[in-house]
Amino acid sequence: MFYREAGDFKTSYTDDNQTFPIKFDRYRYYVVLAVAFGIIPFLINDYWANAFLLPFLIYSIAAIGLNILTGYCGQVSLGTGGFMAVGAYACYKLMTAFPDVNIFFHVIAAGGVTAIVCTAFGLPSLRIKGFYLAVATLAAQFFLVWLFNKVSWFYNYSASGQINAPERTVFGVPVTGANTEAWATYLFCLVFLAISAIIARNLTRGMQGRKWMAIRDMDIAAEIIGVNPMRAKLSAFAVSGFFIGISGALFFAVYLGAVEVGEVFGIQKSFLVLFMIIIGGLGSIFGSFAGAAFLVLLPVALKLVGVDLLGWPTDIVAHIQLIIVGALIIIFLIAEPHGIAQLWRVAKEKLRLWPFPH
Amino acid sequence: MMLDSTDSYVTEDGRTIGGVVMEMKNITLRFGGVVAIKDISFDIREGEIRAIIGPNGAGKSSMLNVISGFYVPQDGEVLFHGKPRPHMKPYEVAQQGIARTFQNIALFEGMTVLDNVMTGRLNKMNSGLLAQAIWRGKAEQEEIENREKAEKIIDFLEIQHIRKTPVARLPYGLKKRVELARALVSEPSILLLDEPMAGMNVEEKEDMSRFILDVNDEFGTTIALIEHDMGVVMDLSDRVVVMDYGKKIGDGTPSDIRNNQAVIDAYLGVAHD
Amino acid sequence: MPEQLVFAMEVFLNGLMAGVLYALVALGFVLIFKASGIFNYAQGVMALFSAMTLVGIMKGQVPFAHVINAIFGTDVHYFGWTVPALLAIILTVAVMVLFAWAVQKYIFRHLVGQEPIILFMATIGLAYFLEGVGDLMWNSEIKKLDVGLPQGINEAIDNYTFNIFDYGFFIDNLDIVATLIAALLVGGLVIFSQYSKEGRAMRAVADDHQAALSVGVSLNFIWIMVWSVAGFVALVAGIMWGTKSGVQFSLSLIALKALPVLMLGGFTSIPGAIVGGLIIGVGEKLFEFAIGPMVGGATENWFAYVLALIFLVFRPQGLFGEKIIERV
Amino acid sequence: MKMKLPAMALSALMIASPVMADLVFPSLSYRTGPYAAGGIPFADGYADYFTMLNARDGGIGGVEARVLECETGYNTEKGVECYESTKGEGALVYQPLSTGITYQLIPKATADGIAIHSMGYGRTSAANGKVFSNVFNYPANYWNGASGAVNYLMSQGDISGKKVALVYHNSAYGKEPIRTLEELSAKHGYDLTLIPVDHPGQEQKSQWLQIRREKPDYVIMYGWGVMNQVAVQEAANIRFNMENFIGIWWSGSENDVLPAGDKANGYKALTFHGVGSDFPVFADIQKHVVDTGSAAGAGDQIGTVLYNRGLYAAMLAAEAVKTAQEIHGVADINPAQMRDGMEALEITEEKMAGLGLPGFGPSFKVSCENHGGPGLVGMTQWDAAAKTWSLVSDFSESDMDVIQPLIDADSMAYAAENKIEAGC
Repeated sequence: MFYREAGDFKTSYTDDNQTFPIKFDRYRYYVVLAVAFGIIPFLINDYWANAFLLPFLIYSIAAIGLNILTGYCGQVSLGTGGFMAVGAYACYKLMTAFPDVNIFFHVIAAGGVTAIVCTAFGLPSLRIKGFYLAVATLAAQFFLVWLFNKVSWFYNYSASGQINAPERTVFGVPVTGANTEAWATYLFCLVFLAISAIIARNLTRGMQGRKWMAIRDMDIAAEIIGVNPMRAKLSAFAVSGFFIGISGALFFAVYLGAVEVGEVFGIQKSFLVLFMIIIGGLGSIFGSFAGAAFLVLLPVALKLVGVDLLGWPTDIVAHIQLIIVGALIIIFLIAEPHGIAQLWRVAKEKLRLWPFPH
Repeated sequence: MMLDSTDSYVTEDGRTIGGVVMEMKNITLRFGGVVAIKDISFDIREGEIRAIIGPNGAGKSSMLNVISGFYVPQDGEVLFHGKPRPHMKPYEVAQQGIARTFQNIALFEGMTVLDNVMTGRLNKMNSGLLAQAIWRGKAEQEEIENREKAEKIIDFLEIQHIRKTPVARLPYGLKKRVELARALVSEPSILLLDEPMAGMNVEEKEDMSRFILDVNDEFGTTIALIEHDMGVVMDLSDRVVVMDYGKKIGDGTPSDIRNNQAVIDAYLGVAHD
Repeated sequence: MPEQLVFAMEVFLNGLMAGVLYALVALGFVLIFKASGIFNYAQGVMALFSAMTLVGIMKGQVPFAHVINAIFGTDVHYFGWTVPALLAIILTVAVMVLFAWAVQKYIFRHLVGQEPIILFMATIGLAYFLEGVGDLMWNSEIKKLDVGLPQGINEAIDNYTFNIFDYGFFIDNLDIVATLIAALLVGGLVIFSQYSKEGRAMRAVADDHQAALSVGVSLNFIWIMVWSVAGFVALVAGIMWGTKSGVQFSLSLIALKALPVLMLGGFTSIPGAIVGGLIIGVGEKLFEFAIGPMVGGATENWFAYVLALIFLVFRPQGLFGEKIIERV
Repeated sequence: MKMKLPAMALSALMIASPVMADLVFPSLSYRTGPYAAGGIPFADGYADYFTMLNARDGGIGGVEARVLECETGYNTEKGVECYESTKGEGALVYQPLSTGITYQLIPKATADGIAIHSMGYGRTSAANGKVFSNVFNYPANYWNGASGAVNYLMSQGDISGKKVALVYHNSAYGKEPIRTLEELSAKHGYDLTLIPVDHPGQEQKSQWLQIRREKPDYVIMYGWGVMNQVAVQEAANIRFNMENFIGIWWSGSENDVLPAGDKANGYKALTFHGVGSDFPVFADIQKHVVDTGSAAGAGDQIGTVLYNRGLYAAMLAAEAVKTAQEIHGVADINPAQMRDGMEALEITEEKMAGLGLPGFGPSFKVSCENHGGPGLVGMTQWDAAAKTWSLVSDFSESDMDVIQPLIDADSMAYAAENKIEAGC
């Protein structure tokens, strides 16, 4: 009833091309933005920031990055952990080499470095397809982790082999290091997420996105109608790498503060981000958010219920948590193989017709 | 009649057919030991509707794939505007203004009709990645200009009502039409149609024939098409190439072909229709 | 003979042995992929789960003891009996068949006709689920597994090579046994798929689901069967590695060793899995031997992938695939 | 944990956390995941000791101790969540139980004014209390371990000209001893060969073939998880003399040697605390904890190496609380006071004997400058027939002449990078 497009006429292609063509969607988007930027920073505390919000924001950026590569361009990648590590180490090297430059630019530059590395590892995609490519990207994953562990230049020859984020400020407010406030780190990550999401949305609704999707849906036909497959695939790797690099840099610098590559950016991370986009929805920016939220929130929520509310032993809860996450993934797939984003679309379509479904 | 490659003439229905735009010279294509095309030569003239016919497995689709640059022939060359075409990737061929449709529909199933049609404009849009990322200036302007072109073709082919529908949900006949729209919107100089009417009922075939004639008429597009339905081919085309087992067994106007003994033996003798 | 060459020969032989085990794990993937198009991420967890079950049965552990004790305040851990290895293996196989049946009935029957990525995702859910169940059922201690396989250096080879090269080769008895068992298993599977009725049906399904259905092959049965066989393969792999390191979580990571083998040999080729396994096994060991010391060692994790990657770039169809002819 | 779940659920809901004076000890345990086998006994020992203190003495200085367990699964992100969710409860000291989590918590806990005790792991240079005001790693760290191993070898005979191989987990943790061993090799004249094993270490054929070829006289191992079991097994397979094979304390639990059976006999491991259950305190634990059904685990881990380590950590924490109570004259201390207690901690023979733990660990004293203690380490050896570890050396000093400069250099680099002014 209240969710409808009837009467919402477009008089120009500009209107029709916009991110949220339906008025109600647009308003909801503004509300979400207002809450995220205007209200949450005043309510936030350390627990909410570090247990939910920062990982959610950062994983969302990574998921958007991987979704561009896998969801939009159809190139399945299991190298996300390694690429996040590139972002983290690039950020660390830049932070320590140029301490006077604002951290904002370091994070962006880390994204740029990752984009280059990611593009290089994307070269085999010109010859290898499907699951073969997925397994091939594991080569990147293992090699990069090995490299960062082996070459001590990357961690400034420190005895521990760990990298630590020194304190850096934005407008005089620390966003990395020991003395950060929850709202500052939250806003810092939120800004990156908002920018990433807008860029990703712009790219995917325009010609670049159409090229990627054409390659995804039918690569041969795409090439015959004029898509240069090399440029399309490599640009997807580059853009994806840019976002994943940013998320890796934030993960290290803002969220964790200290990183050891094998533990934090191992193969598990690659799988986790892939799960996020599949559960959330391939080829959907909203799905990237939904998947990240699902996999960040669910374990913590289950833990809160099991341990804090019901008082069960922590190990039983942890095991049951695995069982529930596993079962939910399967149930989700059986009920809606195309992820939370598709569930959402179906729900919206129902709402649009409500209360007169016929 | 005998024409020079640069001569032009006017058909009975008043259309002007120009000189040769594309010429296939002694094309041979093999897959391992199998010869798909054997030493075939023919030409395509500007503004004409050129049909390629032949029984199943005659090598017709392979021929289109050679023109598209998707298959690389072992022997022979392709002359485009009189000049030998160097080895090209399929997308480079497309950039030269050669568009096509496919025998088994090759639409992008995950996208809407509008987006599918818009992909046909991709060679006309060249704003950079950064401009697209911020959706300002040239990028936005290009999107709007090309959207107008796409909408014109959508109107022309009468598919406005399904503009925002995902392609996967469309019935077969409409998909064929969307595919034609995608090829057409690129304003091709040569349009290759691979069995545009396969699997259609009579009514849909009539619609499609009308669209093909309109396209040729209105935009002056050169069309090369593969079709099984002899009746349609004879009605539509200006000239016909007949292939059988990878060889050319006939080439001429529909009436020439009707009277060609080799064609009658090889093809019409085992009539499908 | 120069010393380095002798050493290299020893490394080569050990690489071959490791390769056979990789091939075995890869085979588990290939069977399921061939018959149902499912890339089974849970293969490694299946190896862990089956090995845990085997040890649990042998030791007479009470399943879910920890949960039972927590809920009912009891203190039960063991039934007080032990089960001989052979019987326990048979019982474990029965459990894996039951597991295969449940997987088919409750998961994949509902996902028929879905895209590969969806099926892959479902196996990831399955892996989580099975890991949680396994830990709850048998607890997460490191368990010693001893089904009577010999272990340690093979004296005969040691002495024999010592007489020839003045340096005795080290070959582990467990590796020899593993190689023999893997070879038997591979041979058995090939014979099974070539000559038995069920095997032929399985291959028919692999070639064309629809056609197989139309001539009366029960897809349901075939899929339960391949999952059972994959469960059995997982058990064998679990026993081999579990004997060496004890049964513990990291058994589930052996799947990662099989992935480059799959790339090299192809997801659908049984001979590909075998030859690919041998190439990877020998390749990574020789590389670590020859190049490892120059770059700081520990190269085995990534080398297998890089090797497979380079190979694929030049031959995208894999070892035994036919040249791909693309059509439109 | 012998309470029925429904009853526990009910009680948890009914006692909606009344405000009570208590001493909170978060335990970031890992009872699940790849390293659960090591995490369970430690967490049990840590919890059981406090349970015993509550039951026997009514807490510490009259205030009840409360262990807040939070499952990390050895995962750094969950560690962060655990820290944030427990710090508000008045947590006195954190045992992060993972080097990765320790590194993250160092700046966070320092800013929050809460102490970290990373015992035998974590950031080695945190021993420098001038830079790391809130981090403690007494009684021994990785570099003490490396030096202790070399000292032990020297006590067995001349080491110059001998070949020593270091088999290490190819991670930040595994690489810790390299610099110390290199310095010592220059000093004492042995050859050092570095042999990394990549995570997880299931496959070590190449490494042990290399050892077999190069025939080192001694092998020192910094391993973790499955790597330990496989290494011990492979060493037995190539018939390396187990007497000459020494593991760090994270490679020296029952878990690591049991799968290899009899062939592991004679394998040695470093330690900084006592082994076995032959101490009076275990009678109290049996009486007050196990027999009353309030043991944290199944009760089958008591006396194992890692259980004892957990118990030892709990004992050190409890003693630090007592010290803090003395200094500040309050029983219900706050985190800042706890930190002071840890910094003034002194463990003596008499103290340990009084606790029912005679000779359980080295005597040591913590100071503002030195948060790492004197670095006394002992050597244990595995008896496969009896399935017991036994101490085969005293807790003896490591070579601080070599280690101290390394600690100073690394901690000062950290201080410079993070603009920390050295205190004390």
